[in-house]
Amino acid sequence: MIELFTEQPIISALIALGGLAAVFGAVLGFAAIKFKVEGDPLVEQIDELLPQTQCGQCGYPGCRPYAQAIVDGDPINKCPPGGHTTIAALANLLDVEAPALDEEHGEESEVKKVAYIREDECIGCTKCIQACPVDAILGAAKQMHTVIVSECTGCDLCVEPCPVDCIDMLPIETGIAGWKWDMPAPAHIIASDKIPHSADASTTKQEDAA
Amino acid sequence: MAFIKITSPHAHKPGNTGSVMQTVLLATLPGIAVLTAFFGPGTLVNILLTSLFCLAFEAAFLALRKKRIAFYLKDYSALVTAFLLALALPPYAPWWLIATGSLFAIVIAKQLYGGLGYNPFNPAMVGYIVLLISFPLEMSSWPAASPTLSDGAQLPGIIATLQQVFLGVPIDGYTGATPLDLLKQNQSQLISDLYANTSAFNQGRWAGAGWEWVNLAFLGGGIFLLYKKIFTWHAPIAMLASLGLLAALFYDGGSSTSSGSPLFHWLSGATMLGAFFIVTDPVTSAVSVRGRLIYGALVGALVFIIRVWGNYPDAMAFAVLLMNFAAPFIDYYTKPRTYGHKSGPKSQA
Amino acid sequence: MRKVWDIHGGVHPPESKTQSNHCAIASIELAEELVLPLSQHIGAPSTAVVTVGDRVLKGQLIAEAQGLISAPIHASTSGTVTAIEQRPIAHPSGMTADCIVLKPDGLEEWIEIDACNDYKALEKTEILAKIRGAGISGMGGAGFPAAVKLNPRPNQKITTLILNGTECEPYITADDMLMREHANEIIAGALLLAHLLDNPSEILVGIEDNKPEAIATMQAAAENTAVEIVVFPTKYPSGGEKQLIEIVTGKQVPSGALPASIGIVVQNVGSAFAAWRAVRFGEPLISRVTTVVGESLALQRNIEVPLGTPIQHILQQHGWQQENAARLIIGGPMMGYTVESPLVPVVKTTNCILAPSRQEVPEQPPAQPCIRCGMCAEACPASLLPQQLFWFAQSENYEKLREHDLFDCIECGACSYVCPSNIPLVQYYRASKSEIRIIDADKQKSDRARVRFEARKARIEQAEAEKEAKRVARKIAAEQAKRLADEKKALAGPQGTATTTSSELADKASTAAKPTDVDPATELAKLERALSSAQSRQERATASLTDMQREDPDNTARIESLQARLKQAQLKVNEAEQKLGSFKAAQNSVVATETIIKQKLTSSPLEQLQKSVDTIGKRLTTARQKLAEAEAAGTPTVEALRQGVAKLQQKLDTSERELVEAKAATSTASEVATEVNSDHNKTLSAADIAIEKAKAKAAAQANMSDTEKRAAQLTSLQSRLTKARERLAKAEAENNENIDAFRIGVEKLEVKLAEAKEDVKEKA
Amino acid sequence: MSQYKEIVSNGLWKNNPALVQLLGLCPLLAVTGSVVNALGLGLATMLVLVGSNIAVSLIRNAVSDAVRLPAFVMIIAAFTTCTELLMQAFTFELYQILGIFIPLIVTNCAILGRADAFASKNSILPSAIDGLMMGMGFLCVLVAIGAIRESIGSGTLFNNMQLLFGESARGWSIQLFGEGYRGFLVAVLPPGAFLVAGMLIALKNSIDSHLQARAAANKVKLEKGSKRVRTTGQVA
Repeated sequence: MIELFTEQPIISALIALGGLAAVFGAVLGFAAIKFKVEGDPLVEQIDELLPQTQCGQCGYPGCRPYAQAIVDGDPINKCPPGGHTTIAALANLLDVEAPALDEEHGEESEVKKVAYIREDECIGCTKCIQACPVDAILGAAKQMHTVIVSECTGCDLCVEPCPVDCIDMLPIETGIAGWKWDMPAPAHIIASDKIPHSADASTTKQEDAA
Repeated sequence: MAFIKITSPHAHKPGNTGSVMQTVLLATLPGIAVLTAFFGPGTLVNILLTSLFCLAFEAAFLALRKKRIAFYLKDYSALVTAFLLALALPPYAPWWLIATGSLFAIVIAKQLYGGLGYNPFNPAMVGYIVLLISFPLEMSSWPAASPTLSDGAQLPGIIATLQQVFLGVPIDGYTGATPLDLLKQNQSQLISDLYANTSAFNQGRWAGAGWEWVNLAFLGGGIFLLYKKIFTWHAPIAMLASLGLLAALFYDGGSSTSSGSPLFHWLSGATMLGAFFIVTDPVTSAVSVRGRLIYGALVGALVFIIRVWGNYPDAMAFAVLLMNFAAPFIDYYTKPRTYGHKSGPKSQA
Repeated sequence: MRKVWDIHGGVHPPESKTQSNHCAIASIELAEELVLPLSQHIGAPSTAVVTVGDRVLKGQLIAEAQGLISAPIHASTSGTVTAIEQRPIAHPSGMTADCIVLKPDGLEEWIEIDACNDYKALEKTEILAKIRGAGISGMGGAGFPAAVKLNPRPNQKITTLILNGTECEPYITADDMLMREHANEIIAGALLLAHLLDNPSEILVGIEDNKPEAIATMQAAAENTAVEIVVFPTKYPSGGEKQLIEIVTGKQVPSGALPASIGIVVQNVGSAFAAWRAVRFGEPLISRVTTVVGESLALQRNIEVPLGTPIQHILQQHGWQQENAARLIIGGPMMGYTVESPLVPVVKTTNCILAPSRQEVPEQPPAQPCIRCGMCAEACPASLLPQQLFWFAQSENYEKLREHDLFDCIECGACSYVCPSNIPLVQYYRASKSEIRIIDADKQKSDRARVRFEARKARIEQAEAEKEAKRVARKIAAEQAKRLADEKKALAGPQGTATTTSSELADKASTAAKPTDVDPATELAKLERALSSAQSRQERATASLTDMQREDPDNTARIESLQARLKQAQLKVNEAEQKLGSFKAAQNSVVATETIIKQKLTSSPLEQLQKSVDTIGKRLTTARQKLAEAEAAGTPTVEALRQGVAKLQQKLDTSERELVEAKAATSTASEVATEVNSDHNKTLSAADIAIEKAKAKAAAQANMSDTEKRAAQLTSLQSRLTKARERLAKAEAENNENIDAFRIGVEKLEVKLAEAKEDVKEKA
Repeated sequence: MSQYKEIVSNGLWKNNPALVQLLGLCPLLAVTGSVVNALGLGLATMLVLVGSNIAVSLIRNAVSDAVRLPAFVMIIAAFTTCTELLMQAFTFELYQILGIFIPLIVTNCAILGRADAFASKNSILPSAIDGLMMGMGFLCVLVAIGAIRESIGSGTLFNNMQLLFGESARGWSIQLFGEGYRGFLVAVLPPGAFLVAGMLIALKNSIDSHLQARAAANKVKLEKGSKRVRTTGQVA
């Protein structure tokens, strides 16, 4: 037996490899069944990062379906309400490079908006109530409706169904209490070198002025 | 009428980065003077050339990056790099060596990382090490200090210097072993014998002719910077302490295998230049007080280890670069305790 | 001499205090217009209680506090309210806010004020109300309503009261001058506050050593009182609340907590002075001492100025060279903010108006790169690492900013002050702080939106499911009702026994019961009568035939006809007899089927009931589990689940009851069956009685005349109606959901009764 | 054909294993001291890449997921051994110079990466072409780095080519800076490899950004927000 192996190195190698393959294959197969991961906590984590406007601009009915889609390989740049902050957070979570927002899904809005119903024009059709994904509109049939501003995510899904076009998207007003300091003008790091020439020229001008 | 709108504070302590750098440059002057006194005008030529090259490279790269050249040159940081590189290089080094060193220091080590404040490694040391590992011959040919010159020989004049630097005309019988070289090559002599028999030592007082005075001059410059509060005492003192401690531990009374006394280590090679001008480089060192103590102590330990057991006679540059790597790590674990918090770093995820 | 501690970091900017503290606190002439913002403090803005055109007296309440953290506002002088509108206010944003505009009449007519000679005679709540009512809020700069701090939670024992006379900011000397001139009142105020705080063991006044005159007067005033004057070296920012606490007590306020959590309350000396004035003399806070300073002014000094005075007015009174001033700063040069318009008014927190010349406060040169020199870290009084914070703020790494305790930054500006690269560090921190707050708020909002969206989805799904369930239930109910009707038809016919549903049973029963559509008893009687009449006719026919044959044998024709009649009669009798016989046979078979049905009934419904009880039980347990889970998770569906469980419980109860009843019925029914089999009665059970009753009724009805039947029907209808009415009343009382059905039932019964009555009348 | 075009551009430029995916850095940094070394190892890697891609593509439907990676590694190991034996037979000196880096091709992540990412999902022909193109891209970068390092580090180009192409190639060697060139040792040492690789990546990125800028200028405007759906179901 041993003689055969020493005399036939090819056969012995094949047997050894085959045996190893069988053993490891069995171990791996067992492991694959035994340690199968159920569920996908990643979906939860992604859902946490999405802005929960439920606006559907990503092409999915709600934030969670989109989170699921991202797990399944969809690009992470389809969320205009979240904008670059959300994309950056997602990229950070998934450890990929942050792409620019896919504008086919909409533009990132600078100012946050809320829906506002011009109440004397409202006919009480309840269509906006049915359209609101977060139940932020109060009202009943043939009664005037109104928006709960604190709950409105600004998704504007209620605007289109309104038969009398009495819903406006208004920017959220920040009074003196909501005022905040701006970041100082961008510092001179390498990334800022990529800013188009005009922007750089303006900072240069500032420096000149200063 | 509208008034300008600006964040507090409205008062500002006088001084800026440029003036800090200028003070540092000022503090190198005693060292430069002593180097020139002992090794001739080579050092001055070095400084001149590195300054020229560094400023040129800096300006060129700022232009490439579309930055305002005058504004950034005014921070004097390129000049500080130039001075440190020049002081680290052996005098009378060929011009192309200096140019290459400046290129690596300014372009690769500094501007490619984003310029002042963003470089993780000390630019002067990067330039120095690139040269050291690429051109070991040129980099190890230190001139002999004036007291050790053989009879009749004298320091080269300015003409000879320029010829050596630009045309490669060698100056005869001029290079000599540094005290650190001598100690490294010492095989059989007791330290006391070495001191007695070698001109590099017996012409000097504590740690070899010329070098001890160079180091003392840099120490003086460093004390001046401490007095000016350009940096805190933590990193240099920790570095000198750990170097001295290790030297004392391994001194063994001066046998033939001895690694030299603490005094010898303090006053030879680039110890004081490193301790007060390189270890204290704020950009590449640790930031907190504890961090600087650790950083300095580890630099000192590495200097000793490489000097004694490594392949190079001096080790300042390697030690500093190695610790530059470790600086962010040290920062992370030496975050000071914030007011009103129980312990230091609270969430070390 | 009390031990004082040192704080980490700090800077020594030029003090620049001598130019304003050389002369006594002065006053200036009244401005033409006073502008009193509704928000001069931290917390909710107050609401105006005067209207445009009202004449107000000096010290009159013109705006009320809104909520706990708020302060009222009083008229600074007598005059007329000319407007309540948006005016620029002293705020770094340069925005406008609601203000009450007052046009002074120059009479200085005081409202009636309520002095108090001995505050110790008052209840503490009364004193607090006085302080609160006087609108006193922190005068050092932040403007936290004083009364809130003086009313610590009951579980927090205040051991140390510190009056802050530090005034560490350069230029400002308002507290210095106040202490020099009103030392006695400040000490009295300190004792008053101490009294309010249950006499803390230590009452300290912290003063920096660069105010020797103030220290001397304060020490003189504090002699023989519990108040101790603590003097410590000058260093910015010793006057920060947390820093002062550390300097005089060596303790640090835990991050994110208030000083009260370690038993300390800090008040500005100005607040103590104002509190004393408010309690002792009843004067509300309508003026304050402000330092007017800066090289663009000809005169630099401290003035006592009515709140609401526009800064422009003050500056003009001090010889302002506007063209020489690049900025206007409210507060000191370290933490003060610039204002865009000189029209902004003095408010309760305005401790300094700094109008520097261009040379005095030069413009900041552009920022150079950070070289991480660490000077900021050395200067930071909170032991932060400002250079790291700057790095992370620049890269918008909010996670790291939090980790590096950005929110412990007090924005003192020491780091920016020392920064050799002129980086506006404080602005980075302020911007990052607001950004993080916004992100947190957005996160909260998005979490809420997620919950609402998911709740909505769940609700819609549930509604769909319910609709579907209802549809299915209707379908099943319809089928069951059909079955039930069939069975009733099958069973109620012959015996009137109440049974439950069972489809095969119902089929069999209905087929078996078909011939018995007619009342069997009546039929029997009819047949019997027919037979007897046929028999009597036959008898008569036979009798007449024999008579004829005996009396007139020759009359063959007659005899033949009589014979034919007889034959006919005989045929009829036979027929009747046959009919009767077949009917009787049929009757027997019906009874037999009934027995079978009864036997089946005894078993199958029972099993069915048992099964349904089991399934309901199972459903109930799962429902209960779900409910527990939901309760644990606190999901909003908890209520719905709870209702579901309750319903299931009800169902289970009724099913169980039915089961028990069915079991009882089964035993009786089996008895009945045996009885029926063994031909008739031994001990009569309820079912038997019912059967007997039904039989008797049927028999009686069969024997009854139409009139009697109708009368019986009428009474039964009447009794049903009363019962139905009773049920309706009950349903109404309980507000049962079937109330409509009951009502309709009653109406129908009433109609039927009316018809029956008419029927009876007609027949009668 | 567009599929093959895509594969070619991916391998050579867009998804270059060395410059974009940064795979196989170990040989990239270790053996690019001279052109001949780089070429030798590059060819060996390409050979293994093509072979393993074909083999993996062949068995892709027969291998279960759990044993996928071991099987691929086995295949790659087999091809590497073949290559090693071939080099031993034909270019023994080069084989000796490259030393451990030939067997280490097994662990070159570029190869396993392509096997797993491409060959295990595609049929034979595309897999073979993908292997060839990826190998070619890798080879090109290797040779480029080798050329730069050799010329800076020792002042020569195509030195010792006879190791790969036989004696006739001995004369290919070029002295770039004359006999007196001292050699810039850092370029030949590993740090030089990092520096040169970094420069090449920077060069590629800058070319890409220029191309992108040009493409962006010609781009058709997208309809913004065109892909929206309703999240609130049917609106009656």
